[in-house]
Amino acid sequence: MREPTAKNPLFGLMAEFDDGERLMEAARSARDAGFRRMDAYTPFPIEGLAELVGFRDNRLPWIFLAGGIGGAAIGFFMQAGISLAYPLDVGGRPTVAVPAFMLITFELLVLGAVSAGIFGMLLLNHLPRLHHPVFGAPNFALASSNKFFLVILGNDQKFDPKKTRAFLERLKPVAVGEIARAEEPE
Amino acid sequence: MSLRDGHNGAVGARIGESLRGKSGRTFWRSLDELAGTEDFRRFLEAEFPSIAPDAGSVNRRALLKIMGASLAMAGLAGCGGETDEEALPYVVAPENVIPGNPKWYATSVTFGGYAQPVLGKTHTGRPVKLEGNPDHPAAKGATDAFTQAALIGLYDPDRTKAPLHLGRATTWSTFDAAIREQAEKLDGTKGQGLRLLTGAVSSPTLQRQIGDLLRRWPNARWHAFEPAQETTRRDASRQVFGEPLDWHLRLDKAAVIVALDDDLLGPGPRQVHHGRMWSERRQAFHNGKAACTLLVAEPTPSLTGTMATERLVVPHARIAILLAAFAQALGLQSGVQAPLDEAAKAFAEHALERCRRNPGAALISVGAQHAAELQALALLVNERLGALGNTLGFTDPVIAEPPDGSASLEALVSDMSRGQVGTLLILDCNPAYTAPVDLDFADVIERVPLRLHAGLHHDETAALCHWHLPLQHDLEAWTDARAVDGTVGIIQPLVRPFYDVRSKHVLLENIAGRFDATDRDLVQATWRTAWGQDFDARWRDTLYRGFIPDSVLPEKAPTFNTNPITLPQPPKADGLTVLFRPDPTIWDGRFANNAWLQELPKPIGKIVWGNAVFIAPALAGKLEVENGNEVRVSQDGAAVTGPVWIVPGQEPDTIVLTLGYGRRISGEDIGGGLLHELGYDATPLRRAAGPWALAGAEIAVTGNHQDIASTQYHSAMDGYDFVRTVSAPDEQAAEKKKQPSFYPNRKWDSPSWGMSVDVDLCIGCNACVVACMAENNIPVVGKELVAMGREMHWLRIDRYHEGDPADPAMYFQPVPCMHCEQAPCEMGCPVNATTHSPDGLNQQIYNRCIGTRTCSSFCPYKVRHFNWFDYTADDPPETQAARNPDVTVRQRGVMEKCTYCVQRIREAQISAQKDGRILVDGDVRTACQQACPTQAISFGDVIDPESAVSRRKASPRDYTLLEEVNTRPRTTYLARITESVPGKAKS
Amino acid sequence: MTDLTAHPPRGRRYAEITGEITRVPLDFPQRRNWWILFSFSLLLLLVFIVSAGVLFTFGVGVWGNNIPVNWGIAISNYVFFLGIGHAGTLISAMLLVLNENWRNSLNRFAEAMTLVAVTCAGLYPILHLGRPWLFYWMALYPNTMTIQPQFRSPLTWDFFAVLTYLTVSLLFWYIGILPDLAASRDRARKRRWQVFYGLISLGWRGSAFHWARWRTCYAITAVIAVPLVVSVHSEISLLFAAGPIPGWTSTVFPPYFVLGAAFSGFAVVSMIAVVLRHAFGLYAFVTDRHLDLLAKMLLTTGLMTAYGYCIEVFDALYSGEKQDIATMFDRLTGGVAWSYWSAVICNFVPLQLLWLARVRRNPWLLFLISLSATIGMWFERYMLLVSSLYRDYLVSSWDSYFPSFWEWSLFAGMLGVFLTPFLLFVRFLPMMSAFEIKEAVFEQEQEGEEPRHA
Amino acid sequence: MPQIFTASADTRLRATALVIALAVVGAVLLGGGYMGSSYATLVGWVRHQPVPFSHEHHVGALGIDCRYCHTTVETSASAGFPPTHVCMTCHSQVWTGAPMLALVRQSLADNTPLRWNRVARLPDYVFFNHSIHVARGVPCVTCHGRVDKMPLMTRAHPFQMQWCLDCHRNPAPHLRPPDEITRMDWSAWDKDAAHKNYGALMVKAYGIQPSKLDACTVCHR
Repeated sequence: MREPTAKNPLFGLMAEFDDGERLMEAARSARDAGFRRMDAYTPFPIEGLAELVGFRDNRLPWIFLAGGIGGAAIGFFMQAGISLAYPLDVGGRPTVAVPAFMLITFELLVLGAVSAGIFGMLLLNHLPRLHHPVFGAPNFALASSNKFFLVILGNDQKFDPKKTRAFLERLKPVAVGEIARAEEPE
Repeated sequence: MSLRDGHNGAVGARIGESLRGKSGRTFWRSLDELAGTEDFRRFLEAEFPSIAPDAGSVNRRALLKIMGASLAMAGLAGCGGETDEEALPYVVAPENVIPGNPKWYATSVTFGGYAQPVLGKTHTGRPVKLEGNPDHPAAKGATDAFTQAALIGLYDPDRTKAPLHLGRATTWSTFDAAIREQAEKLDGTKGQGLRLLTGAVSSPTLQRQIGDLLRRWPNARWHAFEPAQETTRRDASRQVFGEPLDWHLRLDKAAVIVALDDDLLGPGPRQVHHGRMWSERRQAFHNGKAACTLLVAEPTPSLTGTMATERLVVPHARIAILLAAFAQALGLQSGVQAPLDEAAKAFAEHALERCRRNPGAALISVGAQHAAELQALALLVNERLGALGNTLGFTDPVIAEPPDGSASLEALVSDMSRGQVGTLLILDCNPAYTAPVDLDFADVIERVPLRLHAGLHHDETAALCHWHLPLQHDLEAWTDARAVDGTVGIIQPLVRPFYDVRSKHVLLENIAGRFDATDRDLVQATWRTAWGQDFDARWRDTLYRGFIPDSVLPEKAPTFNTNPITLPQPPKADGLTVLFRPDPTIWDGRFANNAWLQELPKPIGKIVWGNAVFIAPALAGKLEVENGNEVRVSQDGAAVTGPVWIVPGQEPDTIVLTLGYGRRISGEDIGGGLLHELGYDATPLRRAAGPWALAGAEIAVTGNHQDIASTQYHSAMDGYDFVRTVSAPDEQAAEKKKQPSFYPNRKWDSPSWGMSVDVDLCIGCNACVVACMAENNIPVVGKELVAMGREMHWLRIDRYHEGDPADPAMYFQPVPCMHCEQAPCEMGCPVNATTHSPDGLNQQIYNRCIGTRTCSSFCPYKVRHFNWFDYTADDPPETQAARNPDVTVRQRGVMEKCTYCVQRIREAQISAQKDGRILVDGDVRTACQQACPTQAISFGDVIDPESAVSRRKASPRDYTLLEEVNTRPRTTYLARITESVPGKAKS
Repeated sequence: MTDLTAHPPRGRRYAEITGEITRVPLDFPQRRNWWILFSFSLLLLLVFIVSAGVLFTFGVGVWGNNIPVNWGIAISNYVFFLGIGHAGTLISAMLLVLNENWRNSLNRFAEAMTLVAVTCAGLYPILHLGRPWLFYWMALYPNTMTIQPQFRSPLTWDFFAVLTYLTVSLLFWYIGILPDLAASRDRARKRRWQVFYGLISLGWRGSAFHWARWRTCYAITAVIAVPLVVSVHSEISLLFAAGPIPGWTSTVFPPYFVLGAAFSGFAVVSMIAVVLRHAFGLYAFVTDRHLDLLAKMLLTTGLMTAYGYCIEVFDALYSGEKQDIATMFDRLTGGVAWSYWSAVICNFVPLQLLWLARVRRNPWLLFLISLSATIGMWFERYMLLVSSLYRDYLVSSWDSYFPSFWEWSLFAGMLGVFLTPFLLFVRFLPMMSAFEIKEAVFEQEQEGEEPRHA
Repeated sequence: MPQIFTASADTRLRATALVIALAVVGAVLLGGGYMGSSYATLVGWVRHQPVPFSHEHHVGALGIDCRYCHTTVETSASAGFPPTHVCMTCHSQVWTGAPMLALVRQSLADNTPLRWNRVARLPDYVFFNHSIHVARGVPCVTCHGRVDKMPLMTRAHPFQMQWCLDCHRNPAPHLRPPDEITRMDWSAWDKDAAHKNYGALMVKAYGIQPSKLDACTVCHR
């Protein structure tokens, strides 16, 4: 999902809730109202919320798989290749001792999968991102503690500062506020 | 301090080749000219700064390193990487010295007066290894441990480097002045009061000089004292034949040998000769060509007893009774009547029955430490058995007989005590320490106005003398000596002295007031008279061979005077009997400062760096003591205190003490004060009458504990089959079947190396162990580390006993690296530091090793050794100079082990390729194989079915150590042959 | 204080949970005691540095090792620490996969403990090398010798296993702590703390998109981590089992080692849990119920380990190999039997108390039992290593082994290496997973209501 | 609530990360590069010598055979350094007074060896044998380079295991007729089509088995 850039007048409108279910309902009705570009901020993962705000991405498991396969391949062929490059007789064992090589192959499989997956996750999430418009929003500090936020982004087709605000207020949030647009790095 | 230093040895190549490759002429000439030329001396000084008395300022290690570099000798700096180095070429290259290529010289070293023939290998003037001389009739290429270790004796940093007068360093010129006027005085009195005390003398030149001296000064007198000598046999032959004769036991001709407390194969000057003869007989027996039985009756286990077909444990005193029984059975009277117990009777019967079955091929010998009467009776018994001329021969004494015969030292002592001795020159012997206590040598010598001591070390006797005059080591001297069989060996220097020392021949001349002659002149003089005109040719030939061919003393067929022998009545066996033995590795103490021998495990007990009070398990049980508990052995007042070591197979009422330890040497002298910390001194219990046995002794536990360092704490075989036994040479020791394996079956192409060790021939003499140390730069680690289990010997000789500890079966088993084809160690190493070579070697690459020690953990044979500390960096330059340049000196933190002397293999291959030969069997001989007196070790190409090793491995006695581990070792063993002895239970 | 996790009172504010947990690093309650403990661990660290210095200067010879016992405490401790290091990932990953919510109060510090333990373990093999400055030869790198590591060697396997395990545990722990770092950032008042947490939380802002990916990632990693844990200690066991030495070369070693590892790991986790909850009054999160569950885990793994002991004996007897049987009997009666029986007693005797619910819920009894189990497992590692080496095949090469002062001092120092980073973690990072606890609360609340339809 | 970080913080963070990454990569490349560089291999580095001896002059210009000075190259593991005496065989006739040779004359006069600084040397744990290489026809130039073009002696090749192994694993291209072993310029010989298979043939003739030539104990003992 593409977030509003500095060109958009507003980053978006933010509605604050103090309960997870409320947020879910709000997200659902926003979705029904035809909003497509929105985001929600919660202190902990909430089942199904992401899909409501338009999360469609399932690349991550594949990244894990790729990492795993890559790691395993590197692991095995590294061992085989090196043993063949300077074939030394080690205790009469075969030069390419497949059973013996499996252990390191497995280790590198795990290493490849996990590091690929985790760094992939951070990348897809555009992290690290120290500065973000929402950080400027009032009460957002509580987003990690006990507040739940729904944001309708400024680059949504249906976005209109007044109408959208009205819409949000209809969802009985604790408060609704504007999020200033992202500032240019000076 | 020399004893703690790692002493490192040197490599040898194929001897026959290297000798025959060159003409005798270039041989000695090159060295001669080298030795003579002044620039060679300087060159040496550049190499051995230690030769210059004022060399303290020079950085010895640096210089030595430079030398190493300039002469392209790798290995001095261990595993260090590339460092900037200088190269110092010669100024004028000495003839025939090729840097990087060794030169070989045939010579000898002396031991107990006898010549031990060797080929000395030198690298650019540094002797680096001694090997047996294959052409010598007595040794036939073998050596013993003492001979192998003589090399490091040469480089001993504790040798006296310059004359001492009243304990202060002085110069030879002052000595010359003093002795000159002394000589004039003596001329006046025809040598009144001059006494010469030597060790055993076989040197024709020395005998000639002594003769001259006594002719010139009739009132002078010569005495000789050698702590362990066969004087009793000489006295016996004087008694029986009317003339002193040497006995020569022909073990190769004996189908039956009955050794009554006689360690024929044990340590001593005769070990190599005897071992070689016995093994020839034994190998004939293996091939079904001859009988070879060895029956031994002894109070304490000896090497001979270990190899015995049948062994009887009998107290010292009853040897006489046993012999008397033999005599009686052969119709000889001995005046001794005493009943034999069951075992003894059985033994005597077997023995006699066997002797009778082999007329003319039987031999009975009684240990030389037993009284002359027993020896005499033994002569008669042998005569009855038809041994004389067959298995027992006689010649005139090889060791010159001093005027007072066996009582020579006693005579000197009594004269000294009566103040009849004015000048005493002690030549290369140490009576102040080795003489029996009741002679009070140390006290009476004080009554001699002028006392001179000449020797290699400032020892107990030197400390009592006004003058201490440093002697040359045999390897840097011109002299001569006879081997045990009488063959004369000319001893030529491998290197000229690098300390300020003199030859004993020159010294004897000096005593007579002559100062011009060199040692070489003196030796040549002897032979010039002997050989007349063809001197030059024969001299050259002799130097080339190292000995004078056919110079054995003529065989004698003496006639018996038939007066009957009456044995002394054996003492009532009350209390315990103490037996004294020379130490098996440092002898009477003369090798005390030889670190290789100090760290060499005693064949029985495997203890190092000290001696112990050896007692039987039964006695230990009675005293409730364990190894290391301190006991006090005493007899009327005199006492010896030492730690106990329990010896299975020893007679319960027998205590064995060994000589050579508990030295009374101060810190400034040899050993830097370490020597007197080691072991106890047995002398207080030794009496001039019967110096080898003491009856009626008591033993008491002190309650203290002393640490004994041993390399093997458990010797009970516990029902395992490490040493396998068969009852006949052609009996199968292990069923031959291909063992299954997960791993690919590899094809080996020739050459592919392997070893076969015959435990039926190994007499546990340790020669191989020292040879290995010398060859492979194996460091010495000292008593503490050995006690921790950190000894470095690549080749160890395991000793096992089996069955009843009171009278067990005993075995020796040399254990080098097995070079397993499916080696666990190789699989364990994470960095490829140990892998398998295409020719079947288990390679250990020191510079790749990072010291995980996994290889050693996985090694079922535990033949790998680890450099826990840096053992080599702080060696004094002398010991560094003794190192083998062809073997890497290992750094701290790396694993090392037997390599099958890979440096010899590669050297052989390279020279074979250079002269376009193919490698033939015998081209490569490992150091251990080369040294072995009994040919127990065979090495070669296991693919070639005709090679000696393949033929051995084809024997039905061939078996694999720890076959069940399935590591496919290349080192295999031939089983011990034990004839089932009636009435003796084998476990 | 009541249990926040099991039966949260309805409407309980998540804020309190976050507050309770982030309070600890932000305004640290135990400053004095922490400093005392920390300076003590710094002292141990100094001991470590000195011992290592002596070791590197003079060589491994300063230890008591010899031939045949050329491995000693160093390697047995390597196994010991690695064993401890297994609990964290095991608890965290396995219980996550099993969806056991009670893990949430434990996994964070358990994983932290894992990290430091594995670091200690990883140091030992390097320290014990004869030429430690060449340790990098165990790794793969282009060099002018054209020689590389030997991949059939258990040591090389270990090298890769430990490296992988350390990396994976670290990443797993880090993404786990990320949201709570963000929480700390948001609650921090002082600028420097805001920056500190701001940086290490990578700007996490709890977007639904982030959570979605985060969940997938965390779950998959957990699933992979479980077999990893098993594989790692199996490979450690091969360091012994792959060799031909009697008492080592046995197929039960891998499972035997893994179970032992889990056992010792749970023991250490229980100890830490008891101490932390007492020190910071976290009774609300580490409740008696948690102790009870931990104790049950301890009991289970302990009994499995005991089974391993029995199988070991049986294995030796069943093999019929003279040498194996001899080694087995020597373990029970021989020179190092003391270590065998200490292991048996410390491991299994106090453990039986855990059959009683009262004992399981008594923190300090649990602490003592865990302590004894930890010590017992140390003895076991020592016994397994030494008893096989000091008497192997050839009677002639038998010898004995006495650890030297420098081995013990290095061990003491290693505890410093263990404590110091762990104390820093306790001081500066949220030691429990606040957001997962909140998630659990939320889910339980949801279950309380009838499902809605869109 | 106010932002903790300014908008540019991310840029800076990424920049830092990038720099660190580059630094790591750079360090690796640098390390690898160093081992290959002449700093590590000492290739082409002139070392100070007591007497500025010019191989270019003696070998190139005067055409003195290598073995005239390095006498033991065919018989011994080490090629050997010429004794001062050898230098003086000529220089007692020519350049007798040259100040450049003062040290040489002095060396002979007071019998002290010249101290050359070694250019071509191997670590102590490498056992290289000149004689067998020469006997098999590996010419001097293969390892020592065109000494006839070296006014002052420098190392021509990196004496690293890799480099030794290259030849041990494939000796054929390096073999030449042993009787011309000291020849410096082989380009003409190589051009000759008749010599195309020389190496391969000699490998057969000598029975050289490259598969066995890279066994560890061939060089390390």
